Amino acid sequence: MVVQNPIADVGKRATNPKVEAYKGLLKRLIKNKAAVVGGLLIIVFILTGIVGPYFTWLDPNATQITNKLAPPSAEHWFGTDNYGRDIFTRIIHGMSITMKVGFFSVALGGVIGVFLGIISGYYGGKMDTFIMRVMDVILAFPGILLALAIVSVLGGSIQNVIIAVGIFSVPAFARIVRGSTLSVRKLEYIDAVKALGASDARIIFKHILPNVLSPIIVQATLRIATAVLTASGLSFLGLGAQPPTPEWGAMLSEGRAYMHQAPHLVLFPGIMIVLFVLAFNVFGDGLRDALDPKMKK
Amino acid sequence: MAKKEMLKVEGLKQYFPIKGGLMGRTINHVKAVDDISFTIYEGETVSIVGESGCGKSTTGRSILRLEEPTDGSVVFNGEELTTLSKREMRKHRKDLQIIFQDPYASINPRQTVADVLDEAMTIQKILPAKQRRKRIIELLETVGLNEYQADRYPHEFSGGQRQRIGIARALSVNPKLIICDEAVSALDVSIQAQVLNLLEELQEQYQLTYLFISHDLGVVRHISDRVIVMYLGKIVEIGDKHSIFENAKHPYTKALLSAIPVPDPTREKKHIVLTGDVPSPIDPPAGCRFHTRCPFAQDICKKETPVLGTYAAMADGHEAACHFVEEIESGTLQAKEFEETVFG
Amino acid sequence: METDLLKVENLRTSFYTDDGEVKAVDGVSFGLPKGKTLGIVGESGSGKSITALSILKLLAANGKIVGGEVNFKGENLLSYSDKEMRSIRGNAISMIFQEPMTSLNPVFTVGQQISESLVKHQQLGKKEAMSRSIELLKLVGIPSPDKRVKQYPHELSGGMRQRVMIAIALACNPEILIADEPTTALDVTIQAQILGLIRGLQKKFGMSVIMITHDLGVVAETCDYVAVMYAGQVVEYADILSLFQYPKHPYTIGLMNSLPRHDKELEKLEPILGNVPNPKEMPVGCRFAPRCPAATDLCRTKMPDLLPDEKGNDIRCWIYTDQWDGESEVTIYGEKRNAESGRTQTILSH
Amino acid sequence: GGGGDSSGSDTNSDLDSDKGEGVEGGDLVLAVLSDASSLDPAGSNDVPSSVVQANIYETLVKRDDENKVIPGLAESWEPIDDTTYEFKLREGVKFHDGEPFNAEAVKANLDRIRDAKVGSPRFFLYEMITDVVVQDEYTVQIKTEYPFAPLLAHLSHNGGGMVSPKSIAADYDAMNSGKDAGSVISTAPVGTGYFKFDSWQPGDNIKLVKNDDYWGDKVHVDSVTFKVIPESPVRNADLETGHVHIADPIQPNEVVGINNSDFAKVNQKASSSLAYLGFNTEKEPFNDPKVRQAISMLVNKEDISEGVYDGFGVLAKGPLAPGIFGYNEDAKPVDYNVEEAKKLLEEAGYADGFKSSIWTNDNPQRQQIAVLIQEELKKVNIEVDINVMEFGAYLEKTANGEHDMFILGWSNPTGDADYGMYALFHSAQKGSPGNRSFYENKEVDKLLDEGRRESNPEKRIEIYNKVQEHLIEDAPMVYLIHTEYLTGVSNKIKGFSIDTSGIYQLQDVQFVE
Amino acid sequence: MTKFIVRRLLQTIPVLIGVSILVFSLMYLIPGDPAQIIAGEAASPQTVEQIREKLGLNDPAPVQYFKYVKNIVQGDLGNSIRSGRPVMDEIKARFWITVELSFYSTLLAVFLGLIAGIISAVKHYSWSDVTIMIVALFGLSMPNFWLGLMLIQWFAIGPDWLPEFLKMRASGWGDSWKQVILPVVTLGTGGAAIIARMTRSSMLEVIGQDYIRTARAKGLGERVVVYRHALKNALIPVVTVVGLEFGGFLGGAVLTETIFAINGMGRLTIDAIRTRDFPIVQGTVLIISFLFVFVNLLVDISYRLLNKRMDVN
Ligand SMILES: Nc1ncnc2c1ncn2[C@@H]1O[C@H](COP(=O)(O)OP(=O)(O)OP(=O)(O)O)[C@@H](O)[C@H]1O
Ligand SMILES: Nc1ncnc2c1ncn2[C@@H]1O[C@H](COP(=O)(O)OP(=O)(O)OP(=O)(O)O)[C@@H](O)[C@H]1O
Ligand SMILES: [Mg+2]
Ligand SMILES: [Mg+2]
Repeated sequence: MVVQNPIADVGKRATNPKVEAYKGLLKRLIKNKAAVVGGLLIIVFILTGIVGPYFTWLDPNATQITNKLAPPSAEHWFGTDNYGRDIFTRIIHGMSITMKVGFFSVALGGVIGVFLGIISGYYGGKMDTFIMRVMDVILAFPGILLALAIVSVLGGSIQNVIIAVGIFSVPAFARIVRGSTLSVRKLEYIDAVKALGASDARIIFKHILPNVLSPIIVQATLRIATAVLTASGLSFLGLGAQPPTPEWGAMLSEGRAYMHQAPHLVLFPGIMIVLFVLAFNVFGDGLRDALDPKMKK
Repeated sequence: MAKKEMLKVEGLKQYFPIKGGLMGRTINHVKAVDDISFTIYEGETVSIVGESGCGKSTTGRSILRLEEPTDGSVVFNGEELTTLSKREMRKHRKDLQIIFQDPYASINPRQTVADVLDEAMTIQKILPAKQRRKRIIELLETVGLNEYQADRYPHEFSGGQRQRIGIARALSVNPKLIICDEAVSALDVSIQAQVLNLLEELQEQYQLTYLFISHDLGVVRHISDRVIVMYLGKIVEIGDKHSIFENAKHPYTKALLSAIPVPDPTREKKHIVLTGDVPSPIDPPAGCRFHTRCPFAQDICKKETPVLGTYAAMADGHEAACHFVEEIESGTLQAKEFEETVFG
Repeated sequence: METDLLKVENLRTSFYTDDGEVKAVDGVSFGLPKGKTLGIVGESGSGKSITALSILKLLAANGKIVGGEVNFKGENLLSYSDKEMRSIRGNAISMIFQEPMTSLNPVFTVGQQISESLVKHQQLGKKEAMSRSIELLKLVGIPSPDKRVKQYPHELSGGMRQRVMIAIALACNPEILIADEPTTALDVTIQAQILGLIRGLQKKFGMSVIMITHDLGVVAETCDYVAVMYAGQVVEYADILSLFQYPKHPYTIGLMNSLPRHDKELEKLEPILGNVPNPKEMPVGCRFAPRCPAATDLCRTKMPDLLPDEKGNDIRCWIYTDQWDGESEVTIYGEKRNAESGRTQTILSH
Repeated sequence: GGGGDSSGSDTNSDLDSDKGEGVEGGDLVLAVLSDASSLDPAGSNDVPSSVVQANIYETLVKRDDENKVIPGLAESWEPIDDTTYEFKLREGVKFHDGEPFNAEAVKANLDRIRDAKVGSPRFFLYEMITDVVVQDEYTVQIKTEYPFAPLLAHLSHNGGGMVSPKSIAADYDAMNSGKDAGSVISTAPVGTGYFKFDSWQPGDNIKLVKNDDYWGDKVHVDSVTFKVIPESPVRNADLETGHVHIADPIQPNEVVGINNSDFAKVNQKASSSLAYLGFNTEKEPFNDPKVRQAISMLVNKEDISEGVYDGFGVLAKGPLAPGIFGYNEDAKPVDYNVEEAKKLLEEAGYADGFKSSIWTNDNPQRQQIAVLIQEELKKVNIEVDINVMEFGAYLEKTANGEHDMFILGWSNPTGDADYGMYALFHSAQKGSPGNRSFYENKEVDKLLDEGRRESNPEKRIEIYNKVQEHLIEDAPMVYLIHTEYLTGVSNKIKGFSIDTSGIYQLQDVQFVE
Repeated sequence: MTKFIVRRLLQTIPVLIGVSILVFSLMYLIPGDPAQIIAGEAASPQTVEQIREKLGLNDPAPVQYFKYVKNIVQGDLGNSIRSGRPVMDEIKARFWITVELSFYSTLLAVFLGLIAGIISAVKHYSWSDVTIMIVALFGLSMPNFWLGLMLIQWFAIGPDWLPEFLKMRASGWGDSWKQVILPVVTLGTGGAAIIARMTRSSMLEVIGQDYIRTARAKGLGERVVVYRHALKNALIPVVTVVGLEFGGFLGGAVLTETIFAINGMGRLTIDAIRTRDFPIVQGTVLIISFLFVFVNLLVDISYRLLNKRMDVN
C-alpha cells in the first residue's frame, strides 16, 4: 500500500541512538562544573579505595605504643593514633569500607524501596495504603534509633551497619519511586502496552522501571552521602564497625577522646568524611540538574 | 440490515470512587460514564463527541477494560468481555486496539520504534521472532515511515511521526477495532490532516472499525459514519453524521455545533451561547443533566431523566434524549433568555 | 488604510540554549490599526507567543530581541528602559495568556491580583482598587463578583479564570490587548462565551486586539487583519476577506485545505506534506520550500522578502515576485495561483 | 612487673598542698558519667547510684582506707556464734525526717532488701541472712544460714544503707497500691547521712544539701550537685571553665594536660577492680589450660597499661587488687614470654595457631585492650576477630557462654576476697552470676566455700592465697590490670578523696579562698 | 479545616500503632535481659529471677504487648524499669528540652537557610550564589557530631585569646544563651544547608512559572515580583522540608544531646536502649513518632494556608 508521500525525515545522521541519548546527558553533566568536580572526586575515591591499599607501605593495624599520638610528619603524613598506628594508611584502607557502607546500604535500601515503591504506585489501592503506612512508620520512627535497634539485634559490624542504614533509606526510595511510578503509570504508553495484553510484570520491569530510573539514580547518589553520615553517627555511638577496622566514623569516634591533645585524630577522618559526602552530594545535584529537562537551558 | 455488530455496549457505567472523610472511606463517586448503550457495526466509524470531562475517554477505556467497568456489558464480536478473566482478556486484546492523544506520552521513550512493534508482536505471539523484522518494516511503510527509521528513538521523531508509530503499534497485532482517543487532537492542522487521511486509508484497506473519540467536531464530521454526543456521562444524542450535523435535535448538540467558530469570514456570525459552566460529574444534576444550562428547561427536566428516542422528523437510528424534541422543533417551546453572541 | 497604533517591523528574537541559538522569531512584520483586531495564526512553534512576548519584552532570561522595531504610537518600545516598559505593561498594552490554569498566582485571591495593576498604574488605594476589581469582574460576566474577588484561582472554573485574566488585562483600559490563545484550554461552549466577551469589550472600549490562535475558525470570526506565521516568520499579512477568499502563500493555502470542517462536508483533506522544520536546522531559502509543491531552485536557495501586493497585503513568496523562475500558473494543494511577475519591489522592512 | 605500683598511693595530700585556707559553704558540682538509676539502696546496683547514695545513707559498718572494718551506725559488734552477729547501735542518730535510728530500723531495712516483692538487685549481698532479731532499742542480731565471714564487708556495702522506717512503710503502702518498689524511697530518699536529698532532675542532676543535724562532723559545703556529662571533652571543658569542680572520670591521656594546667589537678586512686580477659573454658581450645597459659603469656600488660591507661593502673598478678582482704602479695604472676607461649601452644597442638574471637562491649578502654591483644596474638598465628557488643547483649551472650574470649571487669565494693572471687570462679556461679569463664575446679570450689565460712582472718588469708595460686596456674582468665580512678579536681576545692570502690568522699571537701 | 485536621489526626493512629508494634518487637528481639542489666555483672540467678517476676517479663510477648497498649490507652506509659519512675515523668522532664532544642535549631536553620537561599536565587550565578551554595554543601556534608566536637574545641575550651564573652558553655541546656548556641548551631547547620538549597531551587522554579510572567505583564517591579509573587509560592516546598527537618531534629538530637550533655529525649532513649529500659524506649519512640507525625500535620496545615490550591485534593 502506498501512503501519499513519504514523510520528510528529521535528521539524516545514522548514529547509534542509544549512544546519542546518553551523550546528551553527559554533555549537560559536563557543563555542570560542580558535577564534574564531584564526579572526579568520586572517581579518585573509588580508585584509591580499590588500589590504594596495595600502595601503602605501612600496616594499618600495626600498633606501636611508643609512637602514639605522633603529630603529622614526613613519616606519618597524618600522624599516628592512640595505638601509634599510621592515620594516613588507615584512612586509605578505610576508604573502601566507607564506600562499601555507602554503596551497599544504598543498594539494599534502593532495591527494597524501589520494589515497594513500584508495587505501591502501580497497583495502588489497599496495597498502596498499606505499604505507604509502613513507610510512614519507618519514617516516623527515629532513624538513628531504628539503626541502633538493628545493630543491637544483629551485633555491631559493617554488614549490620549496612543493613541498618539500608532499611533506614527504604522509605525515601519507596516514596520517590511511588511518585514517579504514579506519573509514569498515567502516561499513555502504559495503557497502550496494557491494551496490547502485556502482563503486569512486563509493564513494571520493561516500561515503568526504566522510566523511573533517573530519580532513583539521583536519589541513590544523594543517599550514599546520607548513608555515610548515618553510619559515622552509628560509629560515634559505638555501634559501627568493629575495631580495628579503619572505618572513618569509628576513627573519628575513637579519636575524640584525644581531641584536646592530638586534634589530628579527629581532623583527618572528619575531613575525609566531609569530602566523601560532599563529592556525592555535588555529583548527585549535578546529575539531577542534567536529568531534569526543566533545568535544560 | 446485514451489518455485523462489532461492538455492543449496554448499560455501561463507570464510577470512580472519591476517597475521603475519616479513614479514607469512599465518600462519593465520579459518575464518569453513567449508563450508556450503543452499537458499532463492522467497518464503520463511530465518533463520540462532547465537552471535556463528559466521559468520552472513560467510555473507551472501560470498553478495553483498562478501567474495570462498574456495571454493564461489552459484547465484542459476539463475546462478553466484562466477565473474562484478566488472562483471557489479554488474549482478546489482540482484536481491540487503542491510539492515544498525546504523541509524546504514548510511546515509551526508551524503546526504539522496532522495539515497540516487536514487543507488541511478542506479547500477542503474532509472528515467529525471525519474521518480525520484515513485518516491522512493512508496518512502518504502511504508516508512511521508512525502514531506516526503525531503530530510532521516539525523541527523534516529530509529533505527527510519533502518532504514526502509535498507529503502527495498534496495527501490528491485526486488530478489528481501534479506539482512537483524541488521536489527532494534539497535532497541528497540517499534520492532523495527514494522519486523518492515513486512518481512512487503513480502514479501507484492513476493514477496520473505529471508535473515534474527539471534541473537534470538524474532525468528527470528516471521519465518522455515526456520531454519539455525550454530556456529563450520558448520551444525549446519537445518529448518523448527517442527522447530527444537519438535523441536530437535542438542545445541547445544537448549542455545541453553534458554538464552534466557522473558518469563513463571510458567514453570519451568530452563536447560541450557553450560560454557566459544565456541572461536576460528582453530583450531576437530577433529571436531565443538561437542564442547568438548557434554555428550554422546564420543571419536568429537573425531575425526570429523558431517555433516548426517535421522534418525528428524525431519521432511522437517530435518537435524542430530550423531553421536548418535538415541542422545540415545532416552536411551541421558546427558549428563555436565549443568548446569541457575535464574535466578530 | 488607517495609521497603525502598533507597527512591528522585521522583529527578530533568539534564544540561546546549550545547543546554540534558536531563532524563534526571525522576520515578523505587521501593523495593527486602532480599534481593530489582528489575528496571528500559525502552527505550534511558529513563534506566535514569542512575538507577543517580544512586544512586551517579557522574554525568558535566555531570550533576546536581536533586531527590528516595535513601534507603539510612533515610539520604538525596544529602546525603552525597564522602568519605562513597566509603565506600558498592564497599562497601555496588556496581555492574556494561553493557560488560564497556570497564569494566575495560586496564593493570592482574585481580587488581590486584579487590584495590583490598579494600585500600580492608576494609583488607587487598596479599597478603591478592590471595589474596582469587583466592577471588572462584573464586566467580564462573573456572577456574584463581590464573593469571587475573595476567592483563590483554584476555586474557579477554567472559563472563570480566563475571565479573571481578562479582567486583569482590562483593568487599566489598555489601548492594545494581546490575547495569546485565550481559549485553547477551554471547551468550545466556554470558548464561545470568552470570545464573545472579548469582542464585546473591544467594541465598548475601542481597544485594538491582537488575537493569537491556531484556529482558523476563531480568526475568521474575530479578526480584521491576519498575519500568518510559519517557522518564525510572517509569510502572509492580509485583511480577513482577502486571506480567506484568495490565500496567496502556499502555506496559507495548505492550511485552509487541510482543515476538516464541521459546517460542510469535504471529500478528502489535502494535507501539507512533511513536517515543520527543526528550528535548529532552518532551510536556507524559503522556509516553506521543503513542503511546498511549487518550490523551485530559487525557493530552495534564497529567502523571499515580505512584500506588499496591490491591495496593501504582504506576502513572502517568490511566486508573486518578478524573480519567479517557475511556471506562471502553479497548482498548490489543489488551488491554482498565477505568478505575478513584473511587479515593482518595495522592501517593507527597512 | 610493677610499672604502676608507685602510682597506687593516694596523691591526695600533694593535690591539696599549696591550696589556701578552706572556707565554709558553696555549691560543689561534680560532673559524672551517668545518672543514678535509683536512690533506694535496695533499688539498684550500679556505681553512679552508689556514689550519690553514699552521701545520703550510712551503713552499720564502714571500711577505712586499709580496708579495715570500722564503726558506722553500729558502734560495736561481735560474733555470738558461727551464724550470728550482734551489733550495738549508735544512739541519738536521727534520720533526715526526724525518725530515730534504732534496731527496728535496721531490721526493717535488712528485711526489705531481702523481700522478694521488692526484687532488689542487691539481694545477693544479703541472701544468706535468715533473720534479723531486735534485742533492744539499740541492739540487733543478724543470723545467717551458714557461717559467712564477709558479712561485715557486705554490710559496709552501699546496699546496707539505712533508710528511714517511715519511708519504708510509705514505700510498702505505695507498692500495695500498685506502684513499683522503691517509688517512694528513690524519689524522696531519707537517710542519716551528712547530706540530705534536695532534688533530682532525672538524667541531668541530683542535688543534695548539707545536713545540719548530722550526728558527726558536718560537711563544709552547703550543697553538692551531681551533674551528668557523658562526654569526656565536655566534662573537662566544664572543669576548665569552672562550671564543675570535680570531673569524673578523666581519660588517662588527659591527665598530664590537666596536671599541667592551672585550674585543676587529677586525683589518682588505685581501685579494687579488675580488668580481665576471660576464656570460655568449656570451649575448644580454651578448655586446655596450656592454651590459656600461653595466651596469658602473650598478653603484654605493660603495653596495655601504657597504651590504654597511660600507666595509670596496677598490673594485675591475680584476680584481687592490692589492699583487698585476701590479696596474695607473693603470688607469681604469669609474665610476658612469647617463646614460652609458643612452646605451650605447640604442646597443646596449636603450633600453627587458630582462629578465635574476642568479645567486648562498647567501652573504649576494653576495645583498645582487645586491639592490642589481637595484635599480640597475631604473632603466634592466632587470628582473632574483635566483636564489640552493646552492653545488654554482651552480658546476655557471655552469660550464655556463646563467646570464645571476652574482656570484662569486676569491681569489689566490699573489699573482701570472697566478693572478688566467689562469683567469678565458683562453678556454682557459671554464667550470669559472674563466672563467665565457666571455670570449674573442684578444689577451688571447696576452698571458696571454706573461705566464706571461716571466721578466722588468718586462716581465710591462707585459703585465699591457695585459691589465687590455683587461679594463676589454671589461668581461666588473664588478669590484666587494676585500674586507677582518675578524677579531675578543681583548684578551687580541697579535701576531696575517693575510695577504692570509686565512692567520692565529700565529707571534708571545702572551697578554698 | 477542622474536619481536615481531625481526619489527619485520625490517620496518625495506624502509624502510631505501627510504631508501637515495631518498637515492641524490636525491643523484644534485642538480646539483653533488662533484669540481668539491672542486676549487673554479678547477679545471682535468684536476684535476676526476682527482678524478672517483678517487671512482668515472664509473660509471653503478646500478653506484654496488650497489657502495654491497654495502659497506653488509659494514658499510662508504664514505669521505667531502671528508675521505677513513671515513664511520663521521665519523659516530661526531657520532652521540652528536646522540643526546645529542635525548635531553636529549626528557627536557626530556617532563618539562615531562607536568607541564603533567597540571596542565592535572586543573584543566580553570581559569586555570592556560588559561595553560599558551596558553604551549604559543606554544611550538608558535615557529620554533625564532628561539628559539635569542633565547636566545643573552639568555643568552649577555646584558644587562650578567645575573648571571654565568646566562650560558650560546653554542657547542659538553656540556663543562658551561652548554653544554647553551640548545640543549636550543631543541630541546625545541616538543616540550614538543606533549606538554603531548597529555597534556592524552589525560587528558581517558581520564577519560571506562568504566573510570574503574568505579574511582570502587569508592569510590576522586580522586587514585588520576586518577594511578593515568587517567594510566597516558593515557600511551599520549603515548609515541607522544614517540617521534615524538625522531625529529623527530634530523632537526630540524640548525638547532639550526647555531646553537649543535654538531658533530652534523645539521650534518654539511647540510655534506655542500652539498659533495656523497655517502657522508656517505647514511650520516647512513641512520643517522638507522634511529634514527627504532628509536625507534619502542622506542615500540611501551613501548606493549606500558604497554598489554597491544595483544597482541591
Ligand atoms: N481514574 C479516574 N479517577 C477518578 N476520576 C476520573 C478518572 N478518570 C476520569 N475521571 C473523571 O471522569 C470524568 C470523565 O473523564 P474522561 O476522561 O472520560 O472525560 P473526557 O470526555 O475524555 O474529557 P477530555 O475531553 O478532557 O479528555 C472526569 O470528570 C474525570 O475527572
Ligand atoms: N525559553 C526558550 N528557550 C528556547 N527556545 C524557546 C524558548 N521559548 C520558546 N522557544 C522556541 O521558540 C519557538 C517559538 O515558540 P512560540 O512559543 O512562540 O510558539 P507558538 O507559535 O506560540 O506555538 P504554540 O502554538 O505551541 O503556542 C519554538 O520553537 C520554541 O521551541
Ligand atoms: Mg479524554
Ligand atoms: Mg504559544
